[in-house]
Amino acid sequence: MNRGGIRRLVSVASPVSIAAALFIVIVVASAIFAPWVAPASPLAQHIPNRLQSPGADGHLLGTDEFGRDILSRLIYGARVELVIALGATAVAFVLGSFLGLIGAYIGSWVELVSMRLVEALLAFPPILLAMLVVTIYGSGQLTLIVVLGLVFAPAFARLTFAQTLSVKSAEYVEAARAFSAKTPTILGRVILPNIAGALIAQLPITLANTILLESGLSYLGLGITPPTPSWGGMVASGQRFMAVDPTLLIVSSATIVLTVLSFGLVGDAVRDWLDPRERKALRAR
Amino acid sequence: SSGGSDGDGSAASTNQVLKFGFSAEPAKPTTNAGTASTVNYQLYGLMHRGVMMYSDTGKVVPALAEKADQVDDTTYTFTLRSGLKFSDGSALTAQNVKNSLLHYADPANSARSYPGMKYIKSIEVTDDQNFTITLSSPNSSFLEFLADPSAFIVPDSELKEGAEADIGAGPFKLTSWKDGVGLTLKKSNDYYDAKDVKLKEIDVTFYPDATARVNALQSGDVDFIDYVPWESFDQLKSAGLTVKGAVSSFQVAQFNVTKAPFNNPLVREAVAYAINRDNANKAAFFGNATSLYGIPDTGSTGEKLWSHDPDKAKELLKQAGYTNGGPTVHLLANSTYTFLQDVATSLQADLEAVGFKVELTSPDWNTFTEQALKGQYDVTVQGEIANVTDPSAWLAVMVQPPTAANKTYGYNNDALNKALGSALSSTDKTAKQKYLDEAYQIIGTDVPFASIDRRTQAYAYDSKVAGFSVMKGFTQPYSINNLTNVYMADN
Amino acid sequence: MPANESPSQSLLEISGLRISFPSAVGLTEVTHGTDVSVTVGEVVALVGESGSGKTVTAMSIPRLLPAGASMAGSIRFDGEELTTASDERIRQLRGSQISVVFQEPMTALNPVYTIGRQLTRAIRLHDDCTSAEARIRAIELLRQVDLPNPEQMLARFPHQISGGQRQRALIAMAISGRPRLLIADEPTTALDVTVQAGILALLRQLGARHGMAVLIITHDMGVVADIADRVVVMHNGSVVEHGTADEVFYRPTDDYTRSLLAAVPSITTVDIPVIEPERPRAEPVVELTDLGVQYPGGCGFGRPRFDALTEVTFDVMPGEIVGLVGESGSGKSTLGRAVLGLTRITSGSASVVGVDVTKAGRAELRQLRRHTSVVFQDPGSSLNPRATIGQSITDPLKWTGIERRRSALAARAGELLEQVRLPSSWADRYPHELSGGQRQRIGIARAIATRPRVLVADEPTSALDVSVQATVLDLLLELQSELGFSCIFISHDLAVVEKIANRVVVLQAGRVVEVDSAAQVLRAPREEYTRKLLSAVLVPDPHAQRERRLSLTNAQSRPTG
Amino acid sequence: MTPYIVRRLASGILLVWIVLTLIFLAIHAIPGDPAYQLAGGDSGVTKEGLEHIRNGLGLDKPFLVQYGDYLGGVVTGNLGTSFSTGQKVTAAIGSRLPITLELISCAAVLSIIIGLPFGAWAARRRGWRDSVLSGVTSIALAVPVYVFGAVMVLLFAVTWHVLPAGGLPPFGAGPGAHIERLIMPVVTLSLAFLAIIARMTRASVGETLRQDWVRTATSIGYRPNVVFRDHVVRNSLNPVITVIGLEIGTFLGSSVIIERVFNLPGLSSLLIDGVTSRDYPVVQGVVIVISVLFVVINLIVDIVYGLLDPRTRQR
Ligand SMILES: Nc1ncnc2c1ncn2[C@@H]1O[C@H](COP(=O)(O)OP(=O)(O)OP(=O)(O)O)[C@@H](O)[C@H]1O
Ligand SMILES: Nc1ncnc2c1ncn2[C@@H]1O[C@H](COP(=O)(O)OP(=O)(O)OP(=O)(O)O)[C@@H](O)[C@H]1O
Ligand SMILES: [Mg+2]
Ligand SMILES: [Mg+2]
Repeated sequence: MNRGGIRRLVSVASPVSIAAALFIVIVVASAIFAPWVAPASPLAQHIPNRLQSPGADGHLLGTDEFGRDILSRLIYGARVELVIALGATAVAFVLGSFLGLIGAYIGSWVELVSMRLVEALLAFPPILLAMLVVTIYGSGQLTLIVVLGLVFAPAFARLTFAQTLSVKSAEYVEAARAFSAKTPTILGRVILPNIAGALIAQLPITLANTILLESGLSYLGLGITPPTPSWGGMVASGQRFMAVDPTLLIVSSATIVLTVLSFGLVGDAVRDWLDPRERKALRAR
Repeated sequence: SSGGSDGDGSAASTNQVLKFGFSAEPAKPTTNAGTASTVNYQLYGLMHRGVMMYSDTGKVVPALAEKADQVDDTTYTFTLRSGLKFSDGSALTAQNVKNSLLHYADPANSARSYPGMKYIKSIEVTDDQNFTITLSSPNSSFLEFLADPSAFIVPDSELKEGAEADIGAGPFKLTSWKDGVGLTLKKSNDYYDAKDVKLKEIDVTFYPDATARVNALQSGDVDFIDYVPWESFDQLKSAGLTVKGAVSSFQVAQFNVTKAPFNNPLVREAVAYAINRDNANKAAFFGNATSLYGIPDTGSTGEKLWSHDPDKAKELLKQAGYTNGGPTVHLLANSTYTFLQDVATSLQADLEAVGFKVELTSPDWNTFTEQALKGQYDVTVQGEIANVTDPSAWLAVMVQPPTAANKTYGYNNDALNKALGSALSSTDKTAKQKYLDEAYQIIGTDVPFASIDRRTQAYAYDSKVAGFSVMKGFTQPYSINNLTNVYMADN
Repeated sequence: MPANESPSQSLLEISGLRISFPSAVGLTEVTHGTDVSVTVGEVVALVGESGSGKTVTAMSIPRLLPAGASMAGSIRFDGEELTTASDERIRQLRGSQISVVFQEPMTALNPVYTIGRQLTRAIRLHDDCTSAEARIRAIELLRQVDLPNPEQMLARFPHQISGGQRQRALIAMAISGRPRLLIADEPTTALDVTVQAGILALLRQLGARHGMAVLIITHDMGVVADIADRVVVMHNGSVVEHGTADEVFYRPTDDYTRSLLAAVPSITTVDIPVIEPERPRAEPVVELTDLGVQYPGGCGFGRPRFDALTEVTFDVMPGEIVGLVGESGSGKSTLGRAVLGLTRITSGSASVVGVDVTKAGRAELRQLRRHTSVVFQDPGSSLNPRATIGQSITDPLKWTGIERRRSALAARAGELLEQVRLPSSWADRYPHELSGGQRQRIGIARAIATRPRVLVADEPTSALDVSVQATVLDLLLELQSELGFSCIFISHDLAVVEKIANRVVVLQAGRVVEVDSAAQVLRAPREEYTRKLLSAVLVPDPHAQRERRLSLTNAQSRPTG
Repeated sequence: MTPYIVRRLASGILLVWIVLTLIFLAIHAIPGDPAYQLAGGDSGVTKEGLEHIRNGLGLDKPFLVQYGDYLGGVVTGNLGTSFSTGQKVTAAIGSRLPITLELISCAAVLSIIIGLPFGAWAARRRGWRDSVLSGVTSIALAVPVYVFGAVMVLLFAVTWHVLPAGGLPPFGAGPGAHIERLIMPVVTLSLAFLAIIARMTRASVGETLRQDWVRTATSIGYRPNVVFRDHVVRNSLNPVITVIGLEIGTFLGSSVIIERVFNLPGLSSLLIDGVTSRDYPVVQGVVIVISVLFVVINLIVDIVYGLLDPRTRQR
């Protein structure tokens, strides 16, 4: 939408958000190149020296209850986690904001259908929906992406719905209609950019929620099937014996926090950059 | 952590109330559908009594009965204590005993004690105190079945469909039950041994979550908890609390013998040798278990069937025809019981170490059970507990039809069945042992299941609690019977 | 403050004011050391080219410049230096001492509160009174600014009233604190001449009674001639001339001023032979019959519905420009929107380029809109804040499928900007970086981009200084003769209408009171109402205005649409 | 207005029915036979026993008949009886709903009264405050509730003995004890929600701040705080309300875990246990109750929109 957008984005980004972006890049990269980056196999058990504290013989972040190298598991876990979290968030965002947009903009029966659909989804507590689906289809990555996507789509739908309602009557939207813009164009190019703020704010939240729900499922024993590493799963098992050895818990939680934080910061930066006035103000600094 | 009553003679406190954290909410006690959960056992032990019971040392002793004699292989005579009463004050007569036991013997009621009671052919009541039980075939452990806490005696009113069995002849009576929260037991003065029961009241709170349970004990919300999670043993001990337990249930790998590869005994044997039991022990039980290379509580002959010997395992696989790389197998675990899943995870590593390729799935307990029942696995990990001590009785249940989720799928070995059968029915000790050893031999090579380890099941309590002791082996779950000896010491 | 103060005493002294904004190329200065002074009770008109820095100059006084703007120079109010004063001090001055009427009324009101709440709150902020008293005062104020049935207006939300009505609501709010200096930025752009005259009278009156000084920004030389004691002319961010109204009008020294005065269209000076209505015998492109539009009354729930248009009947021939005049709130915008199917038509029928708008579905409407085009009344709110003006101008081309190639679009954008006298380099500025008039020109550029067959222009030149206005009007006429499109031209500036329209429709309270050839209506009006409109037209001649004042002021008491 | 509400309620009922049907299908679809465990699980299930129990539970009837019966029951306010406890489902829910409601509503209130100002504060004076917000909220968002819960218990209950580890005595039996035990669960539960509200507020206030009417309000001379409160925050609430409305679901999710960690017998744990033990009536019952709750909440939320933003009322 903006020429030289990225360059501008960087030009206005604060050091913090750049750092955040870097972190994300690192995580993603290590996820992609896990086999080369990871110091050990994430599955290789060495039970005799389980629960090593960080640094102990070559295990930078220590070992878990099966004596597996935590760092390696984090790196491979990133694969699982990012695919699930990003995938689900994407599904939720696309599906949700679509329903919300058309629901609010077209109104009438479309609103009725889309919004009832959303509410029907909402009426299922996420954890329940997840449990049911996982119990039926097992907790494969794809299953999780779809189900978590479904679980979190309503958030975007309702949000978009509310926002769209208040801008749809704006004169510039009318203008677009008056100049024979197709409804998709109006929704996508006119309304969406103007309500992006709230949606972008919702993104990292959803991202966090997906990771948490995945973790919650692991806690209830329905997460990614072991021994495959997933951050959520690691937190869950770390919590079990936190009193004995908190390393696993701390390390894995910290990873999730940092990731969410980074996505949040980058999200904020993008939002500010999407807003012309902000961008000016930023330049002024 | 070992059993045996601790004899600290500190002075008894004035308020004899024990705050007990149960590891789950028991099902409402009924005489139908005998739920097998430990917490139910604990509740039965406190509320109810049977003809026989396990003493604090784990021996089978008369309970409601004061005398029990075996006349011949299939005939037993009993004399009840005089003036027995149910906790509602009504009298307990031989007739009640007959009705209750026959009720359990009816398969339609699917009582927990059915496997034993089904041997009952008839019961004649001589008078209010005396009665005779005749068995359809000899069963050397019949008295043990009578001692099973679920074989409790109740008023006839409670033998009806859906009736709650909340009136019993036990040391305590149920006074309140808040669903999901807890229940209260008060000392029953109609209990035959009431004078020796010191606790006035037991306040039970349900703590389904292990961590919550442990925390409750540590923070002083409760005095006593059951089913201590293994990762917390040391933590609790170092916090100055008593952790007391005994090895009881044991974990086994069981197979689907109706299809390759495990229809081949050699491959099963390979597994038995591949398992690194010490690892499983560490990983799943934080070392609070003992590695098991055979059949528990069977002395040298039965307990040393296999060893950890990867090379031999590989060798066996070769013999079975897997010359380059072992077969690919589906290892079914369950996610509800973390320790079983952990055992499976460690097992997976062991199998892969000797050349198997393993796909592990781990659905929740119900799904697991269903799949296990249908034999939708190659190998799986289960926890086993016997409700009698006699191997010829409980081994039979484990290795013979009908199929159950905790039995090797489709296994049926006539030679083995015969050996166990004769052992069960033979009253002569040496003969019995001969048949048993024969059975062990068969198991050693035919491997209907591969034992892994035997977990310590522990209780933990604070310094206020005195006089508690734990039963050993398979009787460990009955240890709560011993709360009759417990008293609150004040300090 | 006492009214009998020596009028020579200076109230506001702006000197050497430089205002600059951040831009892609560092800071760009938009005013270059402007000096403006206002004395107590005096009315100073700030006139000049659109984009010359009038608004920013004015806004710098109560420290209301947009974020990022920086300023240098000195602003003395009543002897007190404002540039260095504390925020708290400025806050105290705002509303009670210095208050503002913003250029664009559309967005200036909080959409979630009723007019009533916003007004009464403002009142109670400055003089402590019960809410009941405040309400009475509010009604009084609304009446003063000529709003029809004020009680009802109090209950309306901003989006439920017309542009002119909002503007008056804002004026009411601005004067509610009895300020000593009123900064009025194009306060009458959306007002028809009669109402305008009323507002001006009001301002003058407040000046006389409470010694309120007014710094009025306007492009309407008639207004200047009518109200201003002194005039300051700005051009390209600098003051090029200042003096008393008479000096500036009769003895202008600066070339720009002269060109400005020369460009003023004046209804009296117009002289074209009355071509009698021999109209082209073609199918009418727009055909309205008994058109009626109802708005859901009040807050939607159960309130009486409001008839914005009733039984409107007239048609527009190909190549015809129909001027639509009528007082504020008479339904002009509503009519325009109805024609484009932007407002639900509740009765009657409207057929545009052969499509029956009342029956048309989404698809048909889209088809229709390929041939229609519109300039919205409010330049600000009708531009997508997240799109560069370049995109805003060329998007219609994309949407109608006329042009899709990026390069071509960029080129076209440049062209169009030039055509409306804006630097083509501004294509990737955003709307908020423009002045009111500049935005309005973007609206016009967008409207003509698609070469429509029917153009609805709602007050398209209301914010343009006369010289730019002249350019724009010429541009329209030029294109019109080139493309031969038909146009519904909504304006309250009869002079402009006379200049551009072939026929004129006069609306009053949602009804058509007169339809005829422009010449006919404007020279020999039949309707009393039309006559009044004409008589209220301001002439850019201070002397003439002073004479007409008396006769006009008493004509104001009549309640309007 | 009223017809609007009526319409909404109607569609609400429709919604509940849809949800009910979905859950009925889903719960029956998941593998695992409720009768098996009741028949005694692995230890000695007999065919007869199984048969007996299945027809006791009416599981032997054809699926549609079961559905019909259930629907009939629901209409007459009878949610059936729990398979595992034999307790009336309505009773079970009745005894647990209050706890969950109390937990959630307390948490909601807490997170709103902290989250809103927090977000607004960060949005108003950007800079380092923004970073603080991002940091704090990210932690609150990214750390699972059960970790927070566990850590809290470890500190306050186990180590320092200042608060009890869990449980919740009825309010009647001493408000003190009741509130005391509510503290940790509520705080834990509200953390994530608080973070969400704060972030939403931050985002939407940031947008509103630059609207023209804010300038108008300023020009009238309101104190900055007043301008901020009445013309910025007030206009920013819309998305915040939305998330508040819809996060309730996620709430029920996390309260499951809260209830485990703090051993509170709430609705969520009833639901989850219901699923794990295949206690169909319980699961269905709870879900119905929840969906009804939802209909109400959403109705309220939508009405609040109308009140907050008249432009959304043109429907
Ligand atoms: N959405 C609405 N709801 C209710 N009434 C409305 C709405 N929009 C406009 N009105 C009323 O309809 C009448 C006509 O409005 P319209 O905008 O057409 O007037 P106008 O002729 O354009 O006035 P102006 O010259 O001031 O723009 C006004 O009285 C206004 O109060
Ligand atoms: N926020 C902004 N960022 C950058 N440039 C701006 C901004 N606001 C105004 N300008 C520029 O400053 C100049 C003066 O603007 P101003 O609004 O004072 O013009 P004006 O005299 O009021 O014109 P008009 O009569 O059209 O309102 C214009 O060229 C405009 O492009
Ligand atoms: Mg201006
Ligand atoms: Mg208008």
